[in-house]
Amino acid sequence: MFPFLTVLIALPAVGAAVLWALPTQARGRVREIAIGFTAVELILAAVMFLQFDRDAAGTFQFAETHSWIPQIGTSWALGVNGIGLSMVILAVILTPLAILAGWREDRDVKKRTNYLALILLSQAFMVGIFVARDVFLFYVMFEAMLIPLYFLIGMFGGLQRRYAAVKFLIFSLVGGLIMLVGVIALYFQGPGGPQGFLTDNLTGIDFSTTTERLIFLAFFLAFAIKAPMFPVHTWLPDVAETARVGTTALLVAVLDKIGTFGMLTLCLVLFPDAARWAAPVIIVFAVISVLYGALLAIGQENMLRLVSFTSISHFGIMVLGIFAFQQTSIEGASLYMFNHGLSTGALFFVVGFLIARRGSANISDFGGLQKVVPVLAGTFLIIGMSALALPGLSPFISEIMVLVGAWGAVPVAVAFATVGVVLAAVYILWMYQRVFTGPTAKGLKKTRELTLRERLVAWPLIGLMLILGFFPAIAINYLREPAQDIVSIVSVEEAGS
Amino acid sequence: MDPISFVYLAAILFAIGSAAVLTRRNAIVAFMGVELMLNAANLALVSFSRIHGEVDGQVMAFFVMVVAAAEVVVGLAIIIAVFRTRQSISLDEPAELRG
Amino acid sequence: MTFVTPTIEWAPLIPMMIVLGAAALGVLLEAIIRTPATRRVVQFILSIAALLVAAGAAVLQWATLDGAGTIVMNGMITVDRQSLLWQIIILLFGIFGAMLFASRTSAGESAFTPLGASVPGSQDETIARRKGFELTEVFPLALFAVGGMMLFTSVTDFIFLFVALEVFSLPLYIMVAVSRRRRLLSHEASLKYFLLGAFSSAFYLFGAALLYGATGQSSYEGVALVVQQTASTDPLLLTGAVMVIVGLLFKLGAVPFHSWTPDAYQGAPTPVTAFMAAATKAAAAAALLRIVYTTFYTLGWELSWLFWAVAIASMVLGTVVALVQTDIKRMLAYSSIAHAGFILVAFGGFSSQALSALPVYLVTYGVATIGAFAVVTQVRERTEDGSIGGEATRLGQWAGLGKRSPLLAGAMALFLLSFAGIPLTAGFIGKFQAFSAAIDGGAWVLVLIAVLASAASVFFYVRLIILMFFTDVPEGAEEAVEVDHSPLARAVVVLTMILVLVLGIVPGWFLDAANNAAVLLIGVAG
Amino acid sequence: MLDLSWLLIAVPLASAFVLLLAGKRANSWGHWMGVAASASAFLVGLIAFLQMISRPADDRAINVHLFEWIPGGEMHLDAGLLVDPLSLTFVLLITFVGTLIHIYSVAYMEDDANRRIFFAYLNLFVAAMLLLVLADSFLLLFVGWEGVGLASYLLIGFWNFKPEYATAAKKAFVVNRIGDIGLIIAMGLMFAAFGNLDFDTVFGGVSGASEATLTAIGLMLLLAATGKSAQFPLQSWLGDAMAGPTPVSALIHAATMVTAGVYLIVRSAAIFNGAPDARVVVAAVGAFTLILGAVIGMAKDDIKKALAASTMSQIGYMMLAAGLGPIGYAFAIFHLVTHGFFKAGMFLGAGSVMHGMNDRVNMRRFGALRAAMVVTWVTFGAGWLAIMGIPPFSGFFSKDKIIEAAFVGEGWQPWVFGLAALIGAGLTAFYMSRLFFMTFHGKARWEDDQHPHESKLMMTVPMIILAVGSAFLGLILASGDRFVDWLEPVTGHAEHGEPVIAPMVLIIATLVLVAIGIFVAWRKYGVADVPIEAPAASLITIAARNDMFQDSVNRAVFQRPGQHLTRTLVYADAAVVDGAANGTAAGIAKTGEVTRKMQTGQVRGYAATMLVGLVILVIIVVQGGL
Repeated sequence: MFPFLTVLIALPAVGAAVLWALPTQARGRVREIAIGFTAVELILAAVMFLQFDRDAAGTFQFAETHSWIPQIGTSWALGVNGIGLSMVILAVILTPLAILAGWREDRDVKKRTNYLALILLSQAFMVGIFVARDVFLFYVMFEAMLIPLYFLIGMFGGLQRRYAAVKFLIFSLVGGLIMLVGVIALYFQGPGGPQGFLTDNLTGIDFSTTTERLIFLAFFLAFAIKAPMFPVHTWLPDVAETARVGTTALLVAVLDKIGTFGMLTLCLVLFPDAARWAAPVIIVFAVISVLYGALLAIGQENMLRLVSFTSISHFGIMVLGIFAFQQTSIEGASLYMFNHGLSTGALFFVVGFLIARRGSANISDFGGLQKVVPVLAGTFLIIGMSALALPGLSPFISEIMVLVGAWGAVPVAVAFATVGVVLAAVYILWMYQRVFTGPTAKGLKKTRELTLRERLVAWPLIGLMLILGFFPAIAINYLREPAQDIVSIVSVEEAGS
Repeated sequence: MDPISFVYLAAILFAIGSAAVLTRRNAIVAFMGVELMLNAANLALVSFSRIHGEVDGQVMAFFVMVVAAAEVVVGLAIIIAVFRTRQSISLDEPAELRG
Repeated sequence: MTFVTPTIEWAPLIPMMIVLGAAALGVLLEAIIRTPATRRVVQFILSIAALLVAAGAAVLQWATLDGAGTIVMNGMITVDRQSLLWQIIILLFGIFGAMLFASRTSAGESAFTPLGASVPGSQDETIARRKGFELTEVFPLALFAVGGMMLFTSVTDFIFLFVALEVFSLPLYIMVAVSRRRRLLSHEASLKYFLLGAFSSAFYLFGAALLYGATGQSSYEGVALVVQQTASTDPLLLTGAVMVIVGLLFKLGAVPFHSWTPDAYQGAPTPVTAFMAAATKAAAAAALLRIVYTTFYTLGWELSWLFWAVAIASMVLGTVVALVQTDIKRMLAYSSIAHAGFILVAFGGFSSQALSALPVYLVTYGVATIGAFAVVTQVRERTEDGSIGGEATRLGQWAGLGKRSPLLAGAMALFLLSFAGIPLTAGFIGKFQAFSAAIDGGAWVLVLIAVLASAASVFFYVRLIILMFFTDVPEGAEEAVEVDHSPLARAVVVLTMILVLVLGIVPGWFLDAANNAAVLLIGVAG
Repeated sequence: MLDLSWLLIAVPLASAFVLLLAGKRANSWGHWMGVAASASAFLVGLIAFLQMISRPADDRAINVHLFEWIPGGEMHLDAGLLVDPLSLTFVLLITFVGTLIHIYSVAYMEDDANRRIFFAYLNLFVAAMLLLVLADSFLLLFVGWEGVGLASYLLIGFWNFKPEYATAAKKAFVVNRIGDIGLIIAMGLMFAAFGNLDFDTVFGGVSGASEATLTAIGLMLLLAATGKSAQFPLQSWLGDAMAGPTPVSALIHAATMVTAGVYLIVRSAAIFNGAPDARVVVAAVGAFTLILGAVIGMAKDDIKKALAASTMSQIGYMMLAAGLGPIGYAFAIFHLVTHGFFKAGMFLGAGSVMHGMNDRVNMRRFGALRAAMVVTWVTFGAGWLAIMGIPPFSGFFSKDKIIEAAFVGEGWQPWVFGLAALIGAGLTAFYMSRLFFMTFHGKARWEDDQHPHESKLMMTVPMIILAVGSAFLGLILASGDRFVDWLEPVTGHAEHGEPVIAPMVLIIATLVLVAIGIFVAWRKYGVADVPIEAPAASLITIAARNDMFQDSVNRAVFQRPGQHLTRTLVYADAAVVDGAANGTAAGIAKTGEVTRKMQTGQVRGYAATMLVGLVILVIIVVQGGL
């Protein structure tokens, strides 16, 4: 069978190499080449999506297992179930859009080449993480991905980019390295041997209680930082504020999903007892994240920071859904992972369009744009509405599935989390009001309307959100069975306890 | 005399040697402190050899002496090189490498 | 009392004999060949040839090793896969080292003073420089050091280990002193290194004497047997053991025996630093490994205190002080102290996995270290008359290096990432193995501290990357720094880069070798 | 046609999409397309209605399956419509009144450059509102619920270049969202208790649920309803919502959307039947709000705000009725329908007045408009009589039934609820008469530049139709209990309870109170001079003018503390949370600086370190631990 997954990982990496290998004078068309690679990637992923057997969405399909470093028990083991598939699709959709959104960012060809190559490289790792079926491989991708991202943040962006890049790296590494301890310890708990890191071989291990909890915490911390959850979230607003919008969009929309993805597919599956043990505390933090993120979003003056805080709030909802251990809430959370990607990606892009026009991300520098650029305003409003989970747009179904689904397990937490729904309306509409309504601000009378390129970035995402908003079944059919499997693992009480 | 006394003596010599290294500013004297420590070890080896009733320890002492001699050569060379440049063999003076 | 002449099995010693023989020959050649230029070429070829042949011989021995290995001279030396692997590793570092020693800047300057005996700044020095003198003695000295280190990894007798220790230390003391530039610092470094080295040798020797006194034995095996039989722990024995280990920890550069490291690393000629940093640590780790796992294994509980304390202290101190360094060589020195801590983490659990983990760790660390210092040799200040000057080791001078030389900056970034233990670089595999060994032994708390230190250490590695890539060359300083193109140093950079990547991505073959080497011919563990 | 009832939603929705995407080229025909979409929806609804009444009474609930919606493992929900008498009643009300208002708007919005967008939003609203009432599950209902909220937001803020209008729009949305918490939690409760969210499952499972659960669900639904229907304590947005163009106020903030809360409660009758405690709260909220709205209405000088207060008060009646349980459900809906006509008619009248008065709304500057705007005066008058419950106008039939039902029961409840309803009727008569007289009678108090004139035909015709409805609809529907019987399959059979006071006495009492109200208003505003500036007044009037200080209360209780909290958190996030991370980093660096000083460069110091280290290690090891 065609090794879809290996090719999906390799193709962007090759693309990056091609870009860097181009001689300087041949770099006039790097953007086209980069888009070309992502387009082929998108097509490949689409073909794979069509070939994916929906009725067996719970199993890992397109599986490949090659020996990699058998000495330490790791294999090049890939495969996707419905959840992984949705994440891969998200990654391949957003990457070309991110490139398109930043089309005019660089005048310097060398800089442009670096940027695009790094984006492609991160795409390779992103895909890799979501399809890894080997804990070691997952970890390697998880950490290696930091490097292109570090450079993306540190080399391109605003004044504080170096600080932000280091902060991002250190936060991620603290989590990642602690997870490494867990990864190693996990191996020794498992059957070992040349395939000792295969997730299959690590599922259902009979741990001692303490061991399981410690390893769980090691994994969870890394994912919580990545997600990011309160109180380890502070890197995100700083990064969002300073990094390029394309970078941030990919970071928040796709890469941060690794956090929730890892919780879902590793924490719950590998350490079900510990997950149950920790769930009450985690849910408290999830709810704090929901409210804290939303309140801070309201208090932000900078649109990029604002959007990043909204994500913290939304990630809280996902985590709540995951750790409620309900079929519906987990379906909702995994659906939310996808939808939030579309929504937040689009939100960052459109904020980027605004910044490109004003040269500032400060809300107070805007005002009354709706009269001048109604199409941009409308686009922004729709995307904003998706962030507050308005019905008809895809995030709604996922949010409601989490909240309604989790009620049976954790009613009090859900009750608090729903307050986030109100706050979401406040921060989105407050931003919209200050940017788009009222009298038109000075210097904005001649603001350019949304260009064709920008429409090509934003509207496909809106289209997807509408389609999935009205017909979420398209996605849910892929997530139901994986969720069922996870629930069946995590809800089995340990014998005798 | 009980041979163990020589071991105590060796320990005392070792202590004196290290005290010399710590307290003396003169590079040569400090270096002599090191040599004293090595010889304390030699004394210990020989004493233990005696205690155990075999000659192995004494043979070892010979090895150590040879090595110590080689060390003296290198050490003095370095100290002389420093002296020729600085006209001083104070250990405290060259302290530009720090922090 | 009869004296039995020992029968010596020469065959297993061949690699060492080749290196030490070539060293002796090199000394002879110093006397015979008069022209400095020719001498340099001949010495270089001789060294490389000797090292390569020795490496070949070692590999051949590895391949044809009969059983577990050979005990030479009644247990004075043990040649088994473990020692052969270490020998090969040290030879590899030696080859890289020799290449760096021979490398010259585009202005034709080597890293060493033309005349070691000349007083810095004196007339003699100027004349020597003008006449094109070359300090080619460094090649035989390096060969002696390599030979001594090889011996160090194979010796299984406490007294003989002292001899090997001095054989490789004494040449290093001298090599540290012969820098071409900043000779005062070089002298100072050498003096400190020597005095402290001798001081620690004395610790070691006295410890060995105490061990002999406590057990009546001087071979590892002999001491081990007594240690195993002694039910109660004898203070004399323990004191001896600690002193012996401290002697080795000094060479490893672990806290609190680390003080020489930053000074010696900074003052020494950079090629020497490169060689010393990689090879000394490897040799020390090898010897420590063998001693701990043959002799003191049963003292695991008592000694674990020592290893934990020293490991934590090294990681923490190395990391926090490296954070505030402004000189690259010094920063790397403190980083090496932290790495000494990571090395000791592998001992933390007294797991037999350390036997395979440490060679991996030391190779990955050593290769990146040599590579990093090789990069340092090529980033130069420009003198006022426009020619290439000394190395630009102040961090600020590296700003914008990514624009000046993407290759060097990229290589440096790779080495730094490897130090930091980022996956897909060799350093990650090394750390993974070392931490695995510790966790296997149950020392996960130690590993937790280690990973936190690792994370903190990223601060300073990354700071250099920021300077190289994210910072523009300061206004007006465009001309102050020059990237040198010396083919040999470049070759070292490229080779080490390739090795870092290969060991990071497909390390299987080397892990196999390390696993094969994880058996000690004599020993309690493994 | 019943199977095609999805067209009801699809047609206006499609029209809205087309209008939004078509851009300026739709300027010439966009409004007509909007009207056509609404009208065709009405047509579909009418045909469906005709088909429905041809069916036997016990077979009047048709489920229309649309598509697989949420195929989750546990939450398995399909999108479907429930066409039954209740939803059809709403369909007809929404599409009929909606279409009239669409037509009215063609003329009303003639001068607005963005008229097509206005129609897009109106269509969007119609689609969402129809979805709300036709949904066959709480979740789909919620979709419509939010959809009308969005449309309301967009329409209130239609002229959002005025900052206060933009604020009003946001306020409406946010306050509604607070109510949404209730609906979300209610759904959570239902899902946990019944396993799904469709009406069949939920209502079918009611008998197995504990009363506590049902009460909780009921209260949460009430919370949702208070938000959408501007009931206490979430009433504050409605007055501000008058910022929207007047047709919007007529359609959304009088006739349809604001009554969605009542719909929700009546629709959930099965739940409230099992939760009497929750019902009492519903009734109490309704009773309180009806008085509150009336009091506010008495003090308002802004014609639209006065009408808005009146809407609040009237919905209070409906809520009260719904809270009475089976005896009240049908009357709640009845009043809702008649109110939809007369209030929409009055709003359109107000719009007509504003049109003639250059968009001024201050009634103190009106007066004697009767002559200039005869049609408006007459149609408005019909509405005025209807709302006061003057027989035989429609309000009489609907409201009187509620007052009567409110007096049914035992203990304190009939007295409290009944008296509230009764007094409310008197107050209503006063404030509506005040409004009517201030606007159309008395002396002209116009500003100099005013030239009041009657509006165009396109505006007056809808007003006339609504006026006719206001006049006769009640009579038609009430005769033979036609309407109550029609709703019976949904609301259940309304047991006729005996009020604690004889019905006849109640009718007379009501009419007397109404007459007093009219009389007082006539004396004060019809005969006497109305001061142009609002005179100093009693505390209660000042409070009423300021909406009972609801905004101040909200500001003091929620907004200010919220802002403080936000500001504190922003600060704390930087100083404490992030500060912890940065502080750790700084601490490590500081440690480095300090530790670095230990590397003195003095070789003797190094040697001392080594020796001390050795000694310590020896002690540790020999001691066997620290």
